[in-house]
Amino acid sequence: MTVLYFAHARRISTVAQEEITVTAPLSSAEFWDLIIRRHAGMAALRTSSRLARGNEFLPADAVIAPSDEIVIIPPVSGG
Amino acid sequence: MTVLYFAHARRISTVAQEEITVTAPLSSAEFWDLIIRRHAGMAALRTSSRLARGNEFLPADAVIAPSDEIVIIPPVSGG
Amino acid sequence: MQIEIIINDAVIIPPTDTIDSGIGALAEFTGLVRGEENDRPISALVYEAYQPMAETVMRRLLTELAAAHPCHSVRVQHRTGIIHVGEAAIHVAVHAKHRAPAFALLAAFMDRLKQDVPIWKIDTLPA
Amino acid sequence: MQIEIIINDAVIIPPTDTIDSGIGALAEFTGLVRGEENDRPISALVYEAYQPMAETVMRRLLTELAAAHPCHSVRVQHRTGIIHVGEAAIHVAVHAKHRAPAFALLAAFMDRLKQDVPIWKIDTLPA
Repeated sequence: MTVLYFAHARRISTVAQEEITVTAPLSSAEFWDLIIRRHAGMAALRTSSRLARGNEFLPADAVIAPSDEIVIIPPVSGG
Repeated sequence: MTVLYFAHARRISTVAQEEITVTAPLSSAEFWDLIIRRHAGMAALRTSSRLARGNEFLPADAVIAPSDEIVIIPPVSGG
Repeated sequence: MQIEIIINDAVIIPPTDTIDSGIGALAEFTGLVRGEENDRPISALVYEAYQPMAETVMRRLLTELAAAHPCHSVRVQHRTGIIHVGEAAIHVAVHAKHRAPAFALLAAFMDRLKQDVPIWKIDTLPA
Repeated sequence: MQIEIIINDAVIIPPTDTIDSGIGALAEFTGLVRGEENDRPISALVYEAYQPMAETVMRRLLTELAAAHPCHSVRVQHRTGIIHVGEAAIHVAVHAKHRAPAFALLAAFMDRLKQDVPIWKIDTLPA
């Protein structure tokens, strides 16, 4: 699984992108648990951020495959 | 009294401006009666047009003095 | 609120404004002459304004609207005379701190302009 | 509806569009960097975009909004990187037959942009 970090998420993770080996599909909740184990500061973004895959936001009940590229989208502030 | 005609009103009256001698104050209704006596075609604009004086629309109960400059404002269509 | 109103026969060329550091939003509207009027093809519209009253009424409308929608400045340019298809008859630029009052003032002004400001389409030139 | 989306570090210079004879209305919004952020003076904002997704989401939003507010074309230019006070972060131009759908689409797009499009102010540079 590839994880992309933008904006505040990247500031916390200190990486723009990382590979994480997972052996089974994950729920969103399991994904966040995993990310927070690696980067404790990401807990602060868990409720406010959304996840995306293939340029689309993930629905809450999405299943994340071990081969997916998942993007963490902190609250946006463009325009 | 000076009367100014714009747009469709000028097309009907065929003058941009004319002096009309009146000897006493007029109500709006009396003003229109007078204008329609001079330019029968102005009857078509009576209900749709407004009158103005000093760059302001005249209220319905305004009294028009013999020395006033009155502007006939057909329905506008700017922008 | 600063108000600038220009009504004349000149081609409308909106100037490049110097942007005050408090301005976060610029909302603009350009009204363009379309190639048909009442479903018939045309090459131009002819506009006429009763200039002093048009300016007075616009200024009062804008001042009234600014009470509800505080903005920093508004510039209205309305062209008169022959305006060909594709050319601008009006350009309105509203500068404000935030976008909501800029949009609200701009939209409300255009509605009121078309009810109350003595400017007329007096003729069409055929295509 | 034609949609053009440009997201990059370049200074925003809206092009002069050729006006189709069916277009009667051009509504535009420019978002400018103000001299303060959270009540503190700044000299610039720094924007970051997740470019492919930002473009995908904008395109879908605009297509959705066009169903309710039919317009002829929309062009969105969003700048990223360091943007100094008084410079444009975004410019949106909407061409339509009439002004009402142009205003409605423009205002709704700006609201949705600020909720759903992955673009961020990631930093401020002090004054």
